[in-house]
Amino acid sequence: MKPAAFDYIRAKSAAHASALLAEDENGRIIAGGQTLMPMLAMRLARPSRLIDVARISELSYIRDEKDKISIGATTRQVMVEKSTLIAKRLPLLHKAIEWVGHPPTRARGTVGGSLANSDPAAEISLVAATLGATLRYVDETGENSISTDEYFIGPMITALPATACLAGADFPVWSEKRVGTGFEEVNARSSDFAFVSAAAQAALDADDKCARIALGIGGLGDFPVRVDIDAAKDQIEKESAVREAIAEAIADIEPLADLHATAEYRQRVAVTLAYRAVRNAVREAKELAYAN
Amino acid sequence: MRTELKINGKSHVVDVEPRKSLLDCLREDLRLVGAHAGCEHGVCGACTVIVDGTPVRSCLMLAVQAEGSEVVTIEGIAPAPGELSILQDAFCETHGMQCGFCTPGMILAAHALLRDNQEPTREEIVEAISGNICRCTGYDQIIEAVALAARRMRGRNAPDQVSA
Amino acid sequence: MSAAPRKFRYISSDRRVLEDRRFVVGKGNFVADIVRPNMKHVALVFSPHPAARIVKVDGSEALKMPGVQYVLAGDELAAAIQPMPNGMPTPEVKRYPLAVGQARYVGEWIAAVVADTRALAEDAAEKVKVEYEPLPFVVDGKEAFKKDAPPVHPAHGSNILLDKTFVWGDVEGDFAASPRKISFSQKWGRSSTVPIETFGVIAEWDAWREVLDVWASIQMPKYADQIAGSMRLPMNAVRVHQDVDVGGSYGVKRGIKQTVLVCYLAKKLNMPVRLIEDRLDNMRGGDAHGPERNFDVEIAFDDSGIIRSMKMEALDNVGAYAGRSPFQLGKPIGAIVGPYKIKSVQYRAIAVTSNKTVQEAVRAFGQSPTNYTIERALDEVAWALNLDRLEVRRRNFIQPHEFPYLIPSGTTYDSGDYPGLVNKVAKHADLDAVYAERDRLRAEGLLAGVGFASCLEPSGGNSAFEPLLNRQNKTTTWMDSCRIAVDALGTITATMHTTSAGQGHETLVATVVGEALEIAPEKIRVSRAHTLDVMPSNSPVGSRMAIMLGGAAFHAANKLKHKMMTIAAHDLGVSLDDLVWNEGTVSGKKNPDQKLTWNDIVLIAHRHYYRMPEDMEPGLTTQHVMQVPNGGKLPTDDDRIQMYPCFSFEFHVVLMSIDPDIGKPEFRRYVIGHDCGTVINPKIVHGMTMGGIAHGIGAALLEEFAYDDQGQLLTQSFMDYLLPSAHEVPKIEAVHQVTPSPLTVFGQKGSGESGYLGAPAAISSAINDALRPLGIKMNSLPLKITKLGDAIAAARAKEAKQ
Amino acid sequence: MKLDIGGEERFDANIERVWEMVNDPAVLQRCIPGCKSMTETGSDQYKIELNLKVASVGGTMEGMIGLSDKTPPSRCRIQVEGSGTLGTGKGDAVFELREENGQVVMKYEGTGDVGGLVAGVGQRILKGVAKHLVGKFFTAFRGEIQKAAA
Repeated sequence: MKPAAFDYIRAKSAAHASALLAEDENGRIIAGGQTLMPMLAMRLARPSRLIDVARISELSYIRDEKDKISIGATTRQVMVEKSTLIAKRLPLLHKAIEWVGHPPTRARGTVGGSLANSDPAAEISLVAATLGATLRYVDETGENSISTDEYFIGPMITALPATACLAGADFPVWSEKRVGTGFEEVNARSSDFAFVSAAAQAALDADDKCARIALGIGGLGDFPVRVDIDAAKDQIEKESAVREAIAEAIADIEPLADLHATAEYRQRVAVTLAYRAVRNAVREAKELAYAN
Repeated sequence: MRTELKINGKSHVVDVEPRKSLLDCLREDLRLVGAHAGCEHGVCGACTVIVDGTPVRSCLMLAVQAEGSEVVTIEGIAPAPGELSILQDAFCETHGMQCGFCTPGMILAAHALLRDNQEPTREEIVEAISGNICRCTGYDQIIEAVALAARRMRGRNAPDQVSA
Repeated sequence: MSAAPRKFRYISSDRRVLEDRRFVVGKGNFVADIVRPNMKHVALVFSPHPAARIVKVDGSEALKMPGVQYVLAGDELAAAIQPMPNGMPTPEVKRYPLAVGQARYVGEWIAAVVADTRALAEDAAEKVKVEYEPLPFVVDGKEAFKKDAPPVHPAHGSNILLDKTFVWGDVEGDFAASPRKISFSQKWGRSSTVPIETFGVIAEWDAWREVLDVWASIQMPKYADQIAGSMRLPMNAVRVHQDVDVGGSYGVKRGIKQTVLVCYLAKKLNMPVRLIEDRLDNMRGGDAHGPERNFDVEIAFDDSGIIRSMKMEALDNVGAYAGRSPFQLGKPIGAIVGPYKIKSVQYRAIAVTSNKTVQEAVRAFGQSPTNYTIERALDEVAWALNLDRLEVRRRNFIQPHEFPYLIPSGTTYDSGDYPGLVNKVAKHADLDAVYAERDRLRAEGLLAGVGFASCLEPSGGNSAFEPLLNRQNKTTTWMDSCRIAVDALGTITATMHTTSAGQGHETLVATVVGEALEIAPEKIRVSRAHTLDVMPSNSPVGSRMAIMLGGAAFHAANKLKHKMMTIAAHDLGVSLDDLVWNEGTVSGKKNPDQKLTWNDIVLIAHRHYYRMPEDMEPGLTTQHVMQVPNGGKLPTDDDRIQMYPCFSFEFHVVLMSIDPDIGKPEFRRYVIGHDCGTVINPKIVHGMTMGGIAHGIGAALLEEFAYDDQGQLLTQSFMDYLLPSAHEVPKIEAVHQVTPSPLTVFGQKGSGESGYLGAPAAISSAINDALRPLGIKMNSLPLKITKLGDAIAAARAKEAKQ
Repeated sequence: MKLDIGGEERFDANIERVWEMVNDPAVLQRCIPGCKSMTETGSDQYKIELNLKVASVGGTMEGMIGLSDKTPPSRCRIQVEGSGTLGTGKGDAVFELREENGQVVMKYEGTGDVGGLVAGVGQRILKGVAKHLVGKFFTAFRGEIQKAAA
């Protein structure tokens, strides 16, 4: 399990990385390498050149920008895990991050790397899709952005242009006062790819009415999806209503199937996990009122 | 590719192919063979080393990527030839191993935990070593070793508690 | 038969394990750590087809690449070596390290490329062109058994390697006389021990000395013999270095095909050649899968739950070649009734080839699947009668006063107190509280169940299953050895004659020798000799080292002690009987002033020959070759045999819960009772027990070499073959009991396997208890989450309809 | 590993034109994802070289593609077989063309069979990737039709 030979170059900036990609269509960006390195070792991936962006320090940051949290592409997952800013302002990502690999892979793995590799079951992608994050990238035309609604297009396949280097992700922060989150995942071992996962964020108004609900499901289809259950918004504490809305919303998704989880399993458990994520998010939002 | 590596506090210059993992570089070019190849795809943790203070998989890192980082391997843990660190000694005390193949990675993972957390709970120990697969022990005596080392390290920092 | 435990000086005391110091600093001597000058590296070309005729192997492109030394295909190799030994009388099932003429499973090695580095060898392996002509294949064991199944080895004529029915006792009579009968089927899935270190081997040929040096990550009886045989070399031209530390084995590190391949290349190229399997090589083509066994069982019992007779059919899908696997159906014969007084047994053992990876010996050598089935039978009887499952076990247990106990298949169990240990476990666990907790979990809306499993660990392994399953094989000798030398300065070196894979053999030998000589074990050096300096050994298989190596060390130490006392008696001019030994000093019983110290005797033996008894050899070296206690006999004509000598006992109680919407099982409580006779080193025994359970948890819930219908192995990496991490193994509470064996020097028995023997059975029992309210039963391992989740969902849907 | 492939595509073109294009090796070469070369070895038999790349995953493959059971302009069978660094692959599909509301409907149905490396380490996403590749083929094919129409 030794990779096929490749050249190696360190990019000085995202623009530099993009220019290097433009030079060679078989170039490939490496950041933390926690997804790419196994693929290199198995020779599933065989780039001609690796363009290392891990050291681009201006891409490593977590910034509070009022209505959004900006996270640089080369920010290590462990920094997100330990960030008090994330814990406070982006609790859904805070909850999800401990499900990403295990401590040693989070030490090297980056937020951008996870988004760029776009595994169907990746937790960071799921949170990005759920909250409708905007991904910023640099390509030949300069700085651009793309919403997660358009970004994910297949298993490990994204709409990112061939010469693009991901620069960061902006996760919207909700302005409502009472916002709760829920994150649920099933896997065989806690560090494995999720069979299915669900992330929910709910905002309640002063009367405990659901003002806003965001729900995302990962591992079910080829990529994580945001699921619209607004139909159940007024009955957010009614299990049957929420389950029904979820089931309807995911009816068109063709579930993945593999030896670890059948399509039926994924479809069925997606509803349960999504419901639980919503329930937990609502519960958490409710508790906030009392705490205030 | 000429690469300068800082391993266990010492600088080394190696000439490696870009495709060479840090693991293979440590083992083949520097003859530091305490990090072991178990799966070479990032699951088993036998290749764990500490890079810039954090345990990482040396099979999931290229040697050329390690330039400029501080790398600590199991060979850098014992205080002197024939002497063991408190943690290493605790592994011996509880027999936190059998075949010894996962042991260096396990000790480095625990080493990093104890540096940040002197009073880890069982759950925290489990989480810290959960990326290191041991096929022999069922983990019980490993967890016991880490807990014992934590107790002893706390004791060392507060000598009045162990004067008895 | 429970003699009071003896008092020991070092045995059973909580001492450190001598090997550990080198491992905690990363100074083990693993095979991949060894570098030989000018060493070359092997990469492998593997078959992507489950069955295909190999039309052509073209290595010309690969050979042109810089750094590439050689490309070897099966035909050349087969012409130069002997086929690898085949334990069964099936001469047409020939096996070579590389496929010859036909590929028989996905992952089978077709060609080997030798290059200056492993990376270059892999580059070149991609350039080896193999032309295949796909052939019909079969992957399922029951399908392979059918008459019209595509034969894996056409020359053999069928896929059947073994199909033998044993009848011990009046099975039909007992069935006829029993008021109740039940039958069930279940399957043990294909998993293995999967050590974290893959198999590796280095070979180097010295053409001038005519010595083939081999360093390998090996745990195998008769390894050097097999190398010599395949390589057509005299055995004294093969030097296997046994001081290589083995990074886990639990049975599978047999590596003979890997070794013969590398030996051939080293000799052919006259260069040191090494093959370290990478994880993909290991999983698909390392030939180290474990049993995959279908069981069909009938049980005859009475209204009180007493089991009178059992019919068991076990069909093992052994993969593409014979390997050691058919014999894994043989060892269970030595404990075919478990710890229960079942009077008669019919056992049909079937081994079939299929287009899957070859099996190797796996921890407990086939006993674990069988125990899973025996314990299921006990649960079924209890459920059929609506009796408590523990009570049914108690009613069927062999009682302490009944030892030595002869079971129908001809093995006598040495000693045991099964009810005693079960009572201790029940008390420790507080069974009422365990059931109350189960009911509380159920009230919470979870599925919850309590599981029980007994298991016997036959230990002290010998090869009795070989002559039983293959009458042409008359091997009954299965010795192990130890040599002890006291040097001229009085320090002690004991030599063992096999490798070690984490079982603490050096500690074992030092402890036993220390005990016998009354000298601290830490002062004794233990060395692992290479095979040109070796005494006979059959390696650490079959939970045998405490019994066999421990026994050999004890006897060698006693011979040493006897020699030293004889020297002292002669020198002091007194009778041997008048002397006592005290920590190496020999003194008069009546007159303590009359004495010789250890160093005095060493001086006499090494330098002062004139003070030695006449005709005594100078120096202080003794040795002992030990035969398996009560082993050494051929099977009787009616297929009865003493399989292994000693029987450890373990009892598991597990409480598990399952979230019915998710299907993921979780441990709530895990208690075991363990009795392996006298414990030599408690730390080692504890570790083996816990590790065995963890391994059993893997087999029960997570691990499977899964194939699809097309014969593709879907779990070639650790991303899909799931080993338990620290998260998946619960805290396990252990209760100990010591029932010494009358057959061994300290009363010790084996301890490497019982955790693995009991855990899968107990987990299955707990899960089936949890699922009972839904009216479903799970009949196969591993019990993966999706399998449980989908079954629960189907049962609930059915319930909702009614 | 078995993969089922199937679906329906609609094109704004006449059926003869679509038929012609499906049978044109030059068009196929441009549409088959990663196809580097396609050399005729016999009647409706071609040797193909692929340089497959899906996101990070990539590898080279060599194989054969053959068209058979032709019923112009409505039915054709395509068989593909190859092997390379990623493993082995085999595909067997039948497509049927019909006209409907002024469009050409192409219905295709077949099975694929993947072996070796990718089956052993990538089974989880294989189906999705296959689907994606089929999608890429039709995107390119649609482009060809538009180009021809223009």
